[in-house]
Amino acid sequence: MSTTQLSERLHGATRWRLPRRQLPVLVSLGLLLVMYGIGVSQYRAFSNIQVIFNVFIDNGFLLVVAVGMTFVILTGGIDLSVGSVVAMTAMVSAALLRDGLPPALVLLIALLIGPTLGFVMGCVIHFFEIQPFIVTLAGMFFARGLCTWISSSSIPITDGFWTSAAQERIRIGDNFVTVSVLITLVVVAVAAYTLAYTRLGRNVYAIGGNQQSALLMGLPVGRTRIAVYTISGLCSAIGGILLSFYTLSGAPLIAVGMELDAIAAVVIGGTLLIGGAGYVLGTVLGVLVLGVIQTLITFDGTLNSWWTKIVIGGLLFAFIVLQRLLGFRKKSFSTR
Amino acid sequence: MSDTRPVLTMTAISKFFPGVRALDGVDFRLFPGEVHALMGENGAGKSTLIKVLTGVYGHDTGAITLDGQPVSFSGPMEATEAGVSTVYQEVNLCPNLSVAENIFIGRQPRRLGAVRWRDMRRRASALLARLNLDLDVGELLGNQSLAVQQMVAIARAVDVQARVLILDEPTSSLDADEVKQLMRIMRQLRDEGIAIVFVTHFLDQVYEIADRITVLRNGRLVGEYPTAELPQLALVEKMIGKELDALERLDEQAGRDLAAVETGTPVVEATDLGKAGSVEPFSLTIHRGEVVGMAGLLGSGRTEAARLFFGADRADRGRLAVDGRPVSIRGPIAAIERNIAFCSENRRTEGLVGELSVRENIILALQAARGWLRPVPRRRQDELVQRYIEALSIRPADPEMPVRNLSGGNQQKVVLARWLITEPRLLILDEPTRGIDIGAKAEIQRLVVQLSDGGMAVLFISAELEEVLRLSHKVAVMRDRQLVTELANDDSLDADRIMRVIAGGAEQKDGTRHE
Amino acid sequence: ANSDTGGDAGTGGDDKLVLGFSQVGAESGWRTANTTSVKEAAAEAGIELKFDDAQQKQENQIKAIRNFIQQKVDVIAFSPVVESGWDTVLKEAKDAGIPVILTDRAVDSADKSLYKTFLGSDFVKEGRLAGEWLVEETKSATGPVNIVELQGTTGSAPANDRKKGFGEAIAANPNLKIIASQSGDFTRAGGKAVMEQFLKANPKIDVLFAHNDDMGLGALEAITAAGKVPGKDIKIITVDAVKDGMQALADGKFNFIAECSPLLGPQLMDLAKKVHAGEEVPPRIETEETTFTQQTAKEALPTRKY
Amino acid sequence: MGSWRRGLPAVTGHRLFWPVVVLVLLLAANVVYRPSFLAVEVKNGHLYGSLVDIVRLSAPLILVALGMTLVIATGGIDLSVGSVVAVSGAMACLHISRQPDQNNLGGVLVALAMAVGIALLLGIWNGTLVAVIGIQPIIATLILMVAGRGLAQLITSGQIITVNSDPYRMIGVGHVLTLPFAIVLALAVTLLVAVLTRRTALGMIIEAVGGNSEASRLAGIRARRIKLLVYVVSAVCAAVAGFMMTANVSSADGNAAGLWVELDAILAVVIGGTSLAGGRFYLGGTVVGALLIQTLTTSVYAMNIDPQTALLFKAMVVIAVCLIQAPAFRAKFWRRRTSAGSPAAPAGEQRKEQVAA
Ligand SMILES: Nc1ncnc2c1ncn2[C@@H]1O[C@H](COP(=O)(O)OP(=O)(O)OP(=O)(O)O)[C@@H](O)[C@H]1O
Ligand SMILES: Nc1ncnc2c1ncn2[C@@H]1O[C@H](COP(=O)(O)OP(=O)(O)OP(=O)(O)O)[C@@H](O)[C@H]1O
Ligand SMILES: [Mg+2]
Ligand SMILES: [Mg+2]
Repeated sequence: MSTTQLSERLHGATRWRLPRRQLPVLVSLGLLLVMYGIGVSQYRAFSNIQVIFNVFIDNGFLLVVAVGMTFVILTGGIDLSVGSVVAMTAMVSAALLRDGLPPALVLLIALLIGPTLGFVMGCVIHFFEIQPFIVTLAGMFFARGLCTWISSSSIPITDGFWTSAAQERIRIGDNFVTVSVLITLVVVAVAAYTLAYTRLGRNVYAIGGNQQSALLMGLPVGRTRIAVYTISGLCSAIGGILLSFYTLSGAPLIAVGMELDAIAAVVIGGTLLIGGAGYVLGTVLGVLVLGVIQTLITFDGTLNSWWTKIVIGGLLFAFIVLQRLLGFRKKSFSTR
Repeated sequence: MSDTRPVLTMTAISKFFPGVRALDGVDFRLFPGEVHALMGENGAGKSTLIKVLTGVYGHDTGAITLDGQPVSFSGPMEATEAGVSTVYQEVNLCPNLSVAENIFIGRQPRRLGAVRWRDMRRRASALLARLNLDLDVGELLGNQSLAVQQMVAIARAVDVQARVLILDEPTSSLDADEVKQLMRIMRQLRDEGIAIVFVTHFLDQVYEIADRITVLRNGRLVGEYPTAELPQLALVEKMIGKELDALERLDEQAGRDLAAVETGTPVVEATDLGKAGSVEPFSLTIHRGEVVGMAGLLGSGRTEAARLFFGADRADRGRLAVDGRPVSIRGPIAAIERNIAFCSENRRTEGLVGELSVRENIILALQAARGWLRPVPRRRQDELVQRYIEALSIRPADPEMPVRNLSGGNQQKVVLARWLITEPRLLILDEPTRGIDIGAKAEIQRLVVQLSDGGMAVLFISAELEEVLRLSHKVAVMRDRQLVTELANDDSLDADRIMRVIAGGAEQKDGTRHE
Repeated sequence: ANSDTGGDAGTGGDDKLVLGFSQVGAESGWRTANTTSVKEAAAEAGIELKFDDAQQKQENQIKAIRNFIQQKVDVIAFSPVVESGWDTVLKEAKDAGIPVILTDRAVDSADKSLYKTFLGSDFVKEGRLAGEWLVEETKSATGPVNIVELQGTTGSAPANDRKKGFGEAIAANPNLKIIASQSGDFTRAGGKAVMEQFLKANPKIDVLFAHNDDMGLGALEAITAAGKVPGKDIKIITVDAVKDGMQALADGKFNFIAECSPLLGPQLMDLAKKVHAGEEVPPRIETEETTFTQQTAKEALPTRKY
Repeated sequence: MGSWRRGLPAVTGHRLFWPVVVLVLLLAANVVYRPSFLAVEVKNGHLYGSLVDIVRLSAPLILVALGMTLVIATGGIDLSVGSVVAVSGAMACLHISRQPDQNNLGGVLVALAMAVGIALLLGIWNGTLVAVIGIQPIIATLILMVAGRGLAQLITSGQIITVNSDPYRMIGVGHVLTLPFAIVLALAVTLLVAVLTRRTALGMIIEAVGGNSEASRLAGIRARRIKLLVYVVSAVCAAVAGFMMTANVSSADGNAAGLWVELDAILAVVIGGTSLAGGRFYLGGTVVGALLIQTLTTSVYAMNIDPQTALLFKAMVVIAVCLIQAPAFRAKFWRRRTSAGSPAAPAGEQRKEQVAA
């Protein structure tokens, strides 16, 4: 019936005033700090601030994509097309730049494609009532197909604007971040504000809570549902641009499987896949968790290829189970 | 009133669902400043008429005008914008949002596009205070009892500056006091010139507040009458379409024969059973053939106590004995194996599997008890299901209809049927008559009497004291999650006396246990 | 308790050279042999290896290189997943004064100073060798020779280059015609499924060119199931020369293999030591590779390591 | 009153009508491209032809999708099937390759038993995470999706393990009475699952759990146990599919075996009419869905569609199938006559009903 069990709430209300709704996020934060602590105690170079900055530099595009995914998942939907849209955006940018279009125009076109595809998928999902999983899966095939159709090998970007955006280092003391990190933070802030303080954002939560009810309450369900897929498309497009900054190229097979990373990040951040509960901040933490896991493994540098996978799986498992045990003791929840 | 022009008219509305003629040429009109009761049995088409009006469903024929202008809403959003504010039958809110947000979502107070949370919470508190409801509006709605949720839904609807307010069974989960508050608000709004459509199965409420009554039967219009010109009995007859003796039969049953209850080893005996944070330890015995009523205000913990018997929640203290033997009930399965059945008050989330058919829903508990390897033979399923469809007059009488397509009251009957076919020794009924029309209610009450006469033990929870009094051999009263007393239902017991106990009056001193 | 490796050798202090190596992944037996070779060679050469598996993702590889820089390894080596997009991180490495060696696949940076050298096979050459052998083999053919091609993963460098090299070489003989070309994703299952359809669509297939042994081995099964004799009815040319492929060649089921050796570990360690010592190294070093016919395969087979 | 279902045009209204139509269209397109496409001949006493290939190649997908159907019916999802395919295939091949006599039937059976045993463990692992610990299925199975690949490569040491075992090959390319053994096996498993779910009450119980888990718990169903069970079944189905896939090429490739099969399986399930939200499931639909997807893949090869456009092609077909299957779409474009028909939300419910019918 609800996201929280009856008896549990009673505990919460009468015993402690911990913000129960934010608890999963807090637990994620705690566990993240523990993981970071382990890294610092094991590897000397890990304590360097730049390591943290690098996590942001290296995962900025994933974070932006995951933020878009958060909107979709909050409504109870899912968007599998993000990875392909990221690749497609990077690919289109690279191809257009190669053809000599001015960077500003390229940026505009690249930023339009993703949301357009998202909008179309949202419309199909809403008007024809086809499950988001399938529609976005088709979108994923479509965008990936478009990538290889544009070029079957990677296209380097040599444009001045792109290279400077990619290589500009913004110094903070001895350390640095990139332009992408700033863009990422702006996206995160805008998204968090949208979800918390705009009607659109609140409607997103309402639809995730109960779509039927939201409709009967007179909320613009259709518009909102289409909007979240458009937003996700936009975020993927921004992510694609960031990725093209990051790699200074467009490659047809880049960002394969990124949708799973994004979903994982969102869920690790405490957002429920059935929708209706979660925060952008949680998603940030989720991405950081994935980033730190990867950094730990690289710093270790002794893992075999397959052990790498097993260890990633194991760390994910440990994290999720701990989060689960500490965070929310929900015996069961029914979706409707 | 009839000299003014109607604010709303619906003419010759028909609505077909696959295989069901939910509405067939129904006319309906609504005048400003009136409370108009929409009456009919379960499945008569009341909710459908409302949903057609607000554009949730399209209609197959007919026309709707609002203020003389033809309208056709594409959905509740447009209807709301046009000034038609609705509380639908099942509580339709978002459990994951706070109470305040549920009231204001879609029309939150904003500054520069930003939602002003504090302002919103303040206004929500004020609004609920008007309904005599004092709670933390920042809490999640899902944590509130059904009654509170219902009140929140009402608050949301009345706060909209509407010309037409539609309330579809708003009172089914409210207690007397809350109903009173609602009536007060309705009168106030009516006096402001708002037209109100009111659907309920409580005749008293209709006669208390409605100016005019429209009766539907089987999707057809029976007629429209000024309340004053339609005596109660005539109304009932119009609703069910025949002369009714069920009501009279009910009256005969008033007061149970206490001597008929067997003594000896109780079917179940709870000793200091309790759960931290949920129900204080209580003791209660139920004998063969005994109906124990449970009374108390909303949120007094009746449901929670009942859930402990069934293992739906696990008790963390106290003991439970079945037939004198101590048992540990770990979960519903353990309870079912000991022939305990529990009919939840919340049919939508805890009762039905909407996608499955009526037959499958009815057979579910029986099947679960037999284990998956021994399916109930199809012939026997059909027999059983047919029997209970008839016994409880579930309509439409199509066992293969997905249960979500049934009207609210009929869904309730399906849940009831599910437990009856398991032939339990203890049947726990939590608000079994909520949202059920008067004929069916009588039917269910008769059934309870009949079952207990046949030796079944029944724990009967209801917000309607008359009903509790009529059926129970003894009444357990709960207050603030404590069982405050048990009262034998002898001649001296009446609703007033129970009320006083509930309210925490003098009675509890001569009550035996606790406090 | 702070130690970068937890072991006996810290990064800074003593003279043990630390090599950060970022591998593409473990997507094929070839790749695994490559990894093993690097690891064994490092152990032998007394070099401390920081190994990272990028799981076929360029992003991961860039991250790994960043982390190597952060850990101040002495030399970085990596097999780029794709050609483009390395400038930024390579510049960071250069700024940090860490020399970079490319292995197996090249990058397309305009600025050649970003890396010291590229050690690896020449995929175009492999394709060309395969093509040249075919041209030689079909010199005497009068009618058209129908070729089907099993491509590697669409867009990957080996697939693109081998296709290119092969195409260039067979252009020498107008009788040689590629009648169908489809991606088999470098896997046996892919090779088999595609070949099955090739066989049904084309009654006369004379030659199969597969971009790696595995697809060729999968295609073998399809050819046999279709009632044809591999190596006779349909000539099979592949690239790689892994053990199973060599076995097929020795058994007469394949006709020709252009080797693509994964065993570049020792060469890499040599180079790492040299660049660390500041010695000049040639910008392009090809792996020692050869080609095999059925005859030479029989001789080489007993000593194949992978 | 249930006559409306019989009343509707029985054929076009059937859930499987449109998937079957698309399937036929795809085959027809192939025939246009190559008239001999449908030809089936007997070679060496075996049926031989593109159609046979399609059915044989779809056998593993059918198996995986069957397990997936049950998981999805409980409202879950299993992303780890591809990894389970790889692990079980690797395990079986590893054991067989170590036998002195690979053609020894006993040795092969032991290998299969070991691999199924591992799959059971993996299924229990998934089920425990979902049903006992309560982790969201997509994440719970994502863990094994990642780690399982590693496990498979660990088993094979990253190499491709080649086997030369006739009994094992039999699973993938063998024939029984001219029919490919894989087809027979898939058919048998399908029947087994169908009997297990539809001849007993298991199917209904699974649907109840998927439809409303709390309500079924209160009705006395051991919802957790059912959830655990479906993940185990899914893993075992995937294991058998793993045998087929590896036997097909007589080698186990820990990296490539079963890659992305989970997406195809989910697609097959959905095309077959089972809702991802859980509840009603349709095994027959799943089989048709799997055939459709395999036909799509084979068509790409058979029609020599450029790999660059293959994905676009797939996207188009998938969306086309789903669109014409969607009642909302048909209502909007084909059945204009009930224009006053229900808009948005309740239509969503109605859609489910129609699908359910
Ligand atoms: N979505 C639907 N699909 C099919 N049939 C439906 C649907 N909704 C309602 N019905 C049918 O329409 C008829 C009228 O139902 P409705 O909900 O309007 O009754 P009601 O008068 O509100 O009854 P109650 O007092 O029990 O709430 C019933 O027979 C019901 O089964
Ligand atoms: N003081 C209170 N403030 C807010 N909520 C309360 C309060 N007391 C009880 N509740 C809520 O009311 C519910 C009480 O539980 P329960 O359902 O057992 O009562 P009940 O007597 O059966 O009421 P109902 O008639 O609604 O079924 C719980 O959901 C609890 O969260
Ligand atoms: Mg109703
Ligand atoms: Mg209650």
